[in-house]
Amino acid sequence: MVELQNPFKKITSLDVALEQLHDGMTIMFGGFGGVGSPPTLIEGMIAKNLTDLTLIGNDTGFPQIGIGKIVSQGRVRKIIASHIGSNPIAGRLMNEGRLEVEFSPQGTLVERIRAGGMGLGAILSDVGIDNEIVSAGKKRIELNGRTYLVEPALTAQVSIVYAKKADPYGNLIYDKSARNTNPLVAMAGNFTIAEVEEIVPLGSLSPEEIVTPGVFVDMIILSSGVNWKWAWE
Amino acid sequence: MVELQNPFKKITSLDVALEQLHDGMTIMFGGFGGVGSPPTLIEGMIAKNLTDLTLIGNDTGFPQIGIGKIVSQGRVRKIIASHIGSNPIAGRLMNEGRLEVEFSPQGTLVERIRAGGMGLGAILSDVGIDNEIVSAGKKRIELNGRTYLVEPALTAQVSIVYAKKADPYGNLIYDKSARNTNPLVAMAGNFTIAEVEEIVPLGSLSPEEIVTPGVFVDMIILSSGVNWKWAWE
Amino acid sequence: MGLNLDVRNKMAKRAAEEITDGMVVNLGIGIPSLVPNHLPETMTVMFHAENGILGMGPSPATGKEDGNLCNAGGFPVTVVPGASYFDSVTAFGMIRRGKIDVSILGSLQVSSTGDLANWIIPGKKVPGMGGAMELASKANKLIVLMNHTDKTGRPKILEKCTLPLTAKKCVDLIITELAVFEIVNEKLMLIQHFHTTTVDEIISKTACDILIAENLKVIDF
Amino acid sequence: MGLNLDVRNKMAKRAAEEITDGMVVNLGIGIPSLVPNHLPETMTVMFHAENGILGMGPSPATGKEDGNLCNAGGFPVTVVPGASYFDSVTAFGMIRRGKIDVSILGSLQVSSTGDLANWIIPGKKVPGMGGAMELASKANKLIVLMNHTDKTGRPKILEKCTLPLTAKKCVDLIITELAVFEIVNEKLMLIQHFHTTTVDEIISKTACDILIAENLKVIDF
Repeated sequence: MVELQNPFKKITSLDVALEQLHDGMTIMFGGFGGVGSPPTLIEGMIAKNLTDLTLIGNDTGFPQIGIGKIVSQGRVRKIIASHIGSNPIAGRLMNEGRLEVEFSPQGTLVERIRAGGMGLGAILSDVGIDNEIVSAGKKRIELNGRTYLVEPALTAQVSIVYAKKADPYGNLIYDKSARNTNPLVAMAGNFTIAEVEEIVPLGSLSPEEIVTPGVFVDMIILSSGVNWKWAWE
Repeated sequence: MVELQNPFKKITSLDVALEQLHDGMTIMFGGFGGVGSPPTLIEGMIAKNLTDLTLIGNDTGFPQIGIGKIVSQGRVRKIIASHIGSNPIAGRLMNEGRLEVEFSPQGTLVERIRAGGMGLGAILSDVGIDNEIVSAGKKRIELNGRTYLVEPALTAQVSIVYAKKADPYGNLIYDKSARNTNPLVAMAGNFTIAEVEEIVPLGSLSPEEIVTPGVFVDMIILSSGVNWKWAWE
Repeated sequence: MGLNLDVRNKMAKRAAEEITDGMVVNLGIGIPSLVPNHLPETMTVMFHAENGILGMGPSPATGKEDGNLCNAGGFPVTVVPGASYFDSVTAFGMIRRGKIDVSILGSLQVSSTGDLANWIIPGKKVPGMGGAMELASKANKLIVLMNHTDKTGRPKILEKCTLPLTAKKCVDLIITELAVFEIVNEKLMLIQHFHTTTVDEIISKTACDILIAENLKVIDF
Repeated sequence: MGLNLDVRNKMAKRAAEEITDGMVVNLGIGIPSLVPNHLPETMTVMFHAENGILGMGPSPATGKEDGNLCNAGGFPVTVVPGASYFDSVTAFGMIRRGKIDVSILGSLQVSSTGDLANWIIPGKKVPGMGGAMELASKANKLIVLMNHTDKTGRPKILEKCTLPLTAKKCVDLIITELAVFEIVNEKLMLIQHFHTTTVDEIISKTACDILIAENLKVIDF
């Protein structure tokens, strides 16, 4: 095995990465229905017994898939997501008052995450403006004769993402539809940990193909691979 | 020469593309200091004698480079841009009252263009909030104890962009720093014309490498190549 | 009261007639996912997924699935020539910008004015809206494919939805196992029905006034 | 009253001392563009360009220029291993999100409290702000590299800027052909000066109060 150079000191072990995560934190995760969620970090978070978390991400996965594994164990105080339908345990915890769920329309949610990553304060959208749950507590603005909701940017103390390849600077490329929310989540973390299938030498990714520039990535760990069975299997 | 299939009827000639452009229109253009601006469409617009245009783009290029060629000829009534410093003719026309210039900070301008392309109403940014020119006429919003400007989305009747390759669906890839504002401008046009260096068969671009999905592109023409001398030449 | 596959396929077949060459189409889970089976093979349609795919192809053969290539429902797909992958924010940009020609969704209820209620049953099922609000309010044509009545036989097409709305005045066409309705200018019009039912049955199972098209057609498949 | 290359290079050399291994740095046009020449070759610095490059390398050899690989000033560049291309919106996201460790800009005026005025001379020069407002207000450290006085000999460091501001209280360090000032808590402090000048000369050419550092150093290159 070729020893990888680590000039930016971003490549590290799961254990060192987990030192960044603590009880009560706000953590943003990449993935869509579990696809593209970082399995090794999720397993590590469970092993570390993290609790009282606030999570931000597209959905609650399935009970034994993706972030669902953490949600199902009651380790989450609150989640901001667009749906929880594929994880009945999340629905039960919510109905029992043990899990607070803030619903955001999917496209609005990812724009809010992106806005956080891009250093903006909010975006204006008219999606869900007639909906009392979506619009609750949100400011409204008239602009050119139309009314919009002010949808505040979202950031997190730590973001965890899953990618196909990283170089030592943290430049990331993704695999097919496992890209989904990962590039947005990667930007929105105040500290971002990327779990990747492969770490390649600096210069071996083309500058054209890089999806997430490494400046948004603080730490890189190698993935042990997906350790759950997909719903369709 | 292999005859290219044209199943989406997007591939056409310069002449047909120019039928989309008329006096008095609002046209958005890709490029940054002329790099990545579509030379053949610009030449065609001049040959067509278009006038009274409203332009939206990063800058006014140089007098004989990029969109600057059109601006220098007094064909533009108004431009929304972040700077005009590299084109002294634009500055003179402005000081003479013959060219209205709306300045937007560069990062705000591209976010406004992107917001238009993404169907959002506006973005909230605090950049330039202390600046009377940037903040003039814009709403302010308090959010989480900070004040932001409401920066309205920008769209255009037609967008013109420059890319390295297109397939017949209009999927685009760009070349190095000639990418710049093009992917954003491509999305923000109500009708988008892509001038490209090469048209390749459907399926020959990897789904991973596509920067602008073809759904944002309405028309594709082959470029005759850059026909100006760069400032550094 | 699930519908059998034959009936569901007939609904999907009818929905497929709304799709023409070159369209960009988003399909919800359930019956809408059957629609592609009823399109001519020569037709070029770009299927869109909210997670970040444009240009989905048929399901892969068993054993050929790729866990990193799934649609928004989490099921394995393939891609066609001309497909692209992008992040979810771009996928929703396409929806908000009006690039989706046809969106075909399931629903819990639809009102006669085209209101859609398909995201929550208060106190019971709380799936969340996912991408339904964007699709409902921004797709150029919104088609609802659903059972005519709910499990207990109650009409799902109503004067006014009783469940929380996903979006107002957004539905253009309703296709059930009984009939096809167009909603134009906030008026519900019966335009076609399957040969297995009658106008009287449709009226009795619909909880609002219905206009009947002059050229009412019977679907013979 | 342009400065000769030797003087400009000394200013750039001093600015280079502010850069450490692994930093992300944005350089403006003019004197700031000379800074990379003064960094050790072994140092890994990622140079950022607003048009959409992270990881710019040295200028290409004559004849090796690529019209599609230019910095934000329009001049040909190269890239280093680990570089990436992206659109301008992402380039500014990096700036707004605080990912730029050091930004080095020229300026027309700087106030003693760190206000920057470098984008417009009303009625005369109207270049526009370009990306200067983002860089000025969001870079973690903002260094101004400029002539100490303007063409007519008037001070460019003032109690209060007379030209329209680019951003308020944003400048951290000023380097001129005479001296280096730190601005901390809205106070201007002379911390170093070149060996070619004196404190008296600096005071006479600066139009505001100056604190003098206890350990004031003389730059001996």
